[in-house]
Amino acid sequence: MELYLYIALFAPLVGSLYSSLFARSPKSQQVGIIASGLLFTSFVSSTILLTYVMGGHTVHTEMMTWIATGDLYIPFGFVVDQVSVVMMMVVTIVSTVVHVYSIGYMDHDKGFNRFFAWLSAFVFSMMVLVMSDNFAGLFIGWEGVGLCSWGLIGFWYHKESATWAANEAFIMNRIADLGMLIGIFLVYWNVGSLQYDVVFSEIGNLQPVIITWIGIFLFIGAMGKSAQFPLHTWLADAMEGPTPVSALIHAATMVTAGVYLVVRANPIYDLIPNVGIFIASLGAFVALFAASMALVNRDMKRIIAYSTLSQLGYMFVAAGLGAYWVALFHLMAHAFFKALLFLGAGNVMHAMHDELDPFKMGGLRKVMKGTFVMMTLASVALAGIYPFAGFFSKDLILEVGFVEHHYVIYTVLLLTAGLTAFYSFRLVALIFHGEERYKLFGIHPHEAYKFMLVAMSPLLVLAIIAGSFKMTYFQLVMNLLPATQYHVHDHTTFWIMTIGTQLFVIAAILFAYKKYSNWSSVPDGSSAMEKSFFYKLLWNQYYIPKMYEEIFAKPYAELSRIAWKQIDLKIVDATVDAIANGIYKTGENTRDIQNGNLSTMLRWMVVGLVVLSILAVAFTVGYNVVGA
Amino acid sequence: MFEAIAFYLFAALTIVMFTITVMTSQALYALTAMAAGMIFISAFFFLLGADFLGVIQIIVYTGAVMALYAFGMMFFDTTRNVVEKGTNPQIVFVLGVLAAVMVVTIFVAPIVSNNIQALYPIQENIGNSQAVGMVLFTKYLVPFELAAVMLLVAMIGGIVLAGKKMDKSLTLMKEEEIGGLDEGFEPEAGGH
Amino acid sequence: MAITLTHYLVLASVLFVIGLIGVMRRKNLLMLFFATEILLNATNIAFAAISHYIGDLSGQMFAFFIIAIAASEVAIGLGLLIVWYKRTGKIDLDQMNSMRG
Amino acid sequence: MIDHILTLLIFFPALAAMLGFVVTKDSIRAYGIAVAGIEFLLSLWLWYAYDPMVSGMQFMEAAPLIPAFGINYLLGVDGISLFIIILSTFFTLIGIASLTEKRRIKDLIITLLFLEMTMVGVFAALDAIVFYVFWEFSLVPMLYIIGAWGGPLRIYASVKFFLYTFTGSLVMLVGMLFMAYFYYQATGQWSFAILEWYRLILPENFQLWLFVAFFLGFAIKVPMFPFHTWLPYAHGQAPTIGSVILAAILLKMGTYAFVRFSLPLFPDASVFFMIPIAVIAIIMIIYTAMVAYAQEDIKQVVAYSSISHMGVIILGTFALNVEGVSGSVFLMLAHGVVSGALFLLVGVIYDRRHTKLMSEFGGLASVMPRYATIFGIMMMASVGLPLTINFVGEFLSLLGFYKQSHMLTLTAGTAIIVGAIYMLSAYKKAFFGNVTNEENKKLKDINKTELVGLIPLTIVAIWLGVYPKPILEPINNSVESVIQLMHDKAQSAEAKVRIPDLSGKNGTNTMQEAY
Repeated sequence: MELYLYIALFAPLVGSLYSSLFARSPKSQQVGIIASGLLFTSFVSSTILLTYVMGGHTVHTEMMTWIATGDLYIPFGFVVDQVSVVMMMVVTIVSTVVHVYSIGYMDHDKGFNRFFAWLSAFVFSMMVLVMSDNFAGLFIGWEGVGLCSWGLIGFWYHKESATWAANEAFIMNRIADLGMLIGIFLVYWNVGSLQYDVVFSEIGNLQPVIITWIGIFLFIGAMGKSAQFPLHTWLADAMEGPTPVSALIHAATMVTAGVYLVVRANPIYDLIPNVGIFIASLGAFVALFAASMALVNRDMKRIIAYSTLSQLGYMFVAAGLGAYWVALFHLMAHAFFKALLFLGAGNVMHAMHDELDPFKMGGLRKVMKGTFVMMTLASVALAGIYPFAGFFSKDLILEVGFVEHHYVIYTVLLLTAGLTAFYSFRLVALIFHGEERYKLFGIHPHEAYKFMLVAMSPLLVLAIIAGSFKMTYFQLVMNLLPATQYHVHDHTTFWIMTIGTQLFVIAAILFAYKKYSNWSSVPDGSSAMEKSFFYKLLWNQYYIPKMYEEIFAKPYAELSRIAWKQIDLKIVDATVDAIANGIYKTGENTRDIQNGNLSTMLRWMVVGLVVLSILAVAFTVGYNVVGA
Repeated sequence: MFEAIAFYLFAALTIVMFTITVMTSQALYALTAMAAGMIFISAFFFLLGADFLGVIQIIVYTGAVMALYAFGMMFFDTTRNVVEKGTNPQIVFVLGVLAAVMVVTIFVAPIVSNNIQALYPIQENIGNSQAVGMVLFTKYLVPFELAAVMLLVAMIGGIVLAGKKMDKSLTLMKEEEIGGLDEGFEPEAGGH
Repeated sequence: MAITLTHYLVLASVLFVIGLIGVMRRKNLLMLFFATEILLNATNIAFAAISHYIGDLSGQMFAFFIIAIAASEVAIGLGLLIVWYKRTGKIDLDQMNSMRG
Repeated sequence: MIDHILTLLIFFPALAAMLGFVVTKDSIRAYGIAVAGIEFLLSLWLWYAYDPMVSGMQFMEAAPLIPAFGINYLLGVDGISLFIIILSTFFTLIGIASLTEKRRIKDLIITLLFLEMTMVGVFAALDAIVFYVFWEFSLVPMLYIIGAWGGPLRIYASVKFFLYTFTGSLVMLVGMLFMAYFYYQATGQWSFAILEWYRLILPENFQLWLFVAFFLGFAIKVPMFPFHTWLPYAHGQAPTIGSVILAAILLKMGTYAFVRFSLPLFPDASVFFMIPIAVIAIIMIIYTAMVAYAQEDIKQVVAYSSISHMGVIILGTFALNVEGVSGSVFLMLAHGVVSGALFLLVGVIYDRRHTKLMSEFGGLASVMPRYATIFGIMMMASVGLPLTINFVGEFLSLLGFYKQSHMLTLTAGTAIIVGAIYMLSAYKKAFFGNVTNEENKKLKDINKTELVGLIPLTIVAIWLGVYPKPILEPINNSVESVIQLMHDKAQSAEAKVRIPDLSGKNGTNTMQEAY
């Protein structure tokens, strides 16, 4: 089995290295095909591992030593257990689909080969992240995906906004990574090891306050990767990258790494329910917060990005409340339909020549049938309509909130579910229904390549049926995660809740359709709604990016300039130069003593004599006083 | 009592003589006063039991050194008043007194604390000259020889420096000729 | 009223001060030499006195060497003085400024 | 021959440099490469013959110089110095091989070979006087390199460099002399042998004073804030090769000396000064990172980033535990590789455009993709991405210091943030965006000569990031013995607690065995 483990892990790396060999050459189709093929190999190996793990086994292997010094021992160790195998499946499935899709999507791009090098490298990092058997290995993957995300967001490096967004993402993630790093340090100095099995078996022996700190710092790391408030701004900006990147990294896999971390570290978080509550509350807040921003946005990809953010909030609610398997399940289901949504959006973008404003589209249903169906179904899944995947995972989170008696969280999540349905279908309605507003801009949309649609179809299927795996999945992960069933015991309440939620969501969908399916004009900022305070607030993302710019970025730049021009050059360096100049000046001035006039010299000699005598007296007297 | 009288007498005389040496504007007065002062100083040496040193003081200083100065002065115009340009006498005085006080303190302080021990104690049964000779030719032999060599060097140096062109009489020569005596050097001033 | 070491030392320092005043006052090189002789003699008295009161001959030894040095100094100094006088016709200190830095 | 390999390593380049005077100008380059290559192979042989399991000094050589004062020609290497020696020979080779300088190349190569002698000498010396002599000698070739091949302000920069570092090392010399005097008082014999000094247990107040004396010499060399201002000038004016050697090797002398002298000689003082020095290190890290962010000249960015990274090294050194000190020693190597490579890279663009201002560039990624790739890898290494060489060192240094202070490490950890900020923004300014400057449109991508230097560095940067064990293991063994020595010598209760006791561990050599 270890062979499959290594194949699953290193096939993407091989693909990446192979592609990077051609990074300089003009586009060649085979690069994409080989990279995709290798990804598929990885997927197949993961599937084999899945069946193996379902048999009740786990694979744990240690490739070689990485860092060993003092008491610290960090190997390149990999583990395939019930949790990581689920992640591996998600990652390999989505990335295989995205790879194949990208062959079509990046067809006309100069950096075709380079794109695959980055993309496969990302998959490799993600695999390291999920398969590692220790925190340091996790951190490798953690930073690795950050790097690839940087490279892919800034893939079109000639675009100022893209490179800016890439840097923003990297730096924001770095802030969180610091928290993660501190968490790792805490674990090491208190447990003496970074191996999951050792840490989790000994974590109970620590003082509660230390466990709390560990939990907090690790979660700070998770907040950055999963773009939780207040480190969320990078995710929306990250949409500057090519759309397959958004689908793979910023929807399905990388951003869920934070959730994975919390799920993986469940023995730690089990011991600190207070932190769990905080996580859940933050998650609920982010769910609503992000959904509200998605309501008014006019950038197709950003809307989906906010939706991702919102769903990540859901996952954190589940994880924070101790329902780790629910979080992981929603992670999986979300990966499928969100990736599908993004890839659909990619098709639309292609068709619309990179136009992103859904108000400038409309009526695309006729030209892009396949995409239309897929995006609609993905949105339905996202909204959580029975029997799509979202229903099983998302409603379960609502139930978790209810069962755990966190009614505020429950209410917030319920409200958010409505908002989600609304903005998802606002998008669908604006893009595919109504008048063909794009004609005003002289665009002639066309459907994407057939094989791209075919490539997307596995995601479609999974988005529809993923819910039916629920019990199998539960059986699988209960080996590793707390196997709590979240059932509303009272049947009446259960049915009221379920049906009520469904009705609420459907009402939201219908409202969205009603409002937007016959939209005819492109808003120009003149309508009353667009002038209202709330609209502006949401439109400007609560002014948070602006605030960050004003509070952090600009002062930092200004402070840096001051540090250089004022402090470094004018104080530190000037002091040094002043000392040097002082010595030099002393020389210049005392030159006059050497004016060659002997009687002046004699006089100085007398002065010297007197000074020396005074010194001698002082020392002698001092010596006698002290000595006596 | 005798010692005290002698000390105060000679002290007063020495101070007066040296003050004249320093203050007078006549070179001859200065020379004479100093020679007298030297002799008075030798009296202190006798008082202190350093007979040999006293004799040396008279012979070497008053005999040799003063004679040398006297010869030296023949070269210069000694009849003329020595004109000193104004320096601030107050500063001079204050500095000098200060220095003196310091020196006194330096010398007295260790004695007060009784830190000094005799390395070569004066033996009571032998005379000063003998004792001096014993120490000088045993412990201080090398410095003594060095001093001898130094004196020799000084002597030769003095002769060479002063004795150059002794065959020419500077007093009888004209100023231009004096100026031309040193080849390679430009005389800076045209005499007096 | 016995004469103590302090008496001698005070005398020596008074003489030394006189010498110092001379050193600072004099511009005529020859007179300056006289002043230095006074300095040396003042020290000699101090040495001899200490030697006597402590009962150690080393002080006298130093006095001897000082006398020897004084003699040498006069010999060389006068020699130089004469050479200088031959060259410039003056022995004024203020005009010896060829060592100006 | 293996018995005298260190002597050979030190004096072979110097002799070869002497011979270099008779080599013709056309063949001097090949000659230089050959000499540096042989030297590098010799140092590899040293590594091969080095027994990683022994933590003490190996290949010791001794010859009396001034026996009356206990000054001897003592050489030896342990895990701490071995790799810095190899780094020195490696960088000299790379520097000469990828030399693009045209002016007076013969003089330059001879100077470089002399410099190599002094560098190896510093790291191999086990006698304080020999160490000091090489330490000071190393200034001269560098002074010459900056002063003769530098930019317009070169005289100012080189004099500043020389006087500044020289002043510091004079204070250090006083410390050394006092140390030897103290040894004399304690044992009745003079000795400047470092290993014999190790055996001394100094009273705490002496330790404090001596520590400060040594500290000044080392801190200026490192350079620690606020003694760092000579470095930007030196880097700004030095030719590429000068900057490379300066950043890669010469700065390491300071941090190496901390590990070699300050820690084992003054364990109590090290503990006493740990927090103040950590604060200085943190100021170095954050403050210089900010200054780096404000720079307009890409070389200055790299120069200030050097200072920032040196702060992490200092922090690791004063973690006073095996993790931190091993990490800092490893980071010395890592930073050598990475900053050396970055300076080489800056040199590449300077050769083409004769400017280092970032505003002159922009969009280079599309004109010089290969260059941009290597620069990107090195930048990421500098930022401390896992699986690159820097990460191992930074991680261990911070990890080690975390044991001593949580808050300070948290603050110092911002290094990974601020480091990313200035590096990424510099990279963005120079490489991303559209090509706006006409002159940049026809720039040639990196050529073979330049690749000769950069490819090995890139390989090393990644190889040691993935598999640091061959280097980390000998370092670890030697550091363990240093830490144990410190623990055994420590007197104050705080020091006993702060410096871990390793004697219970298997395979750890105690003080007597090690030295």
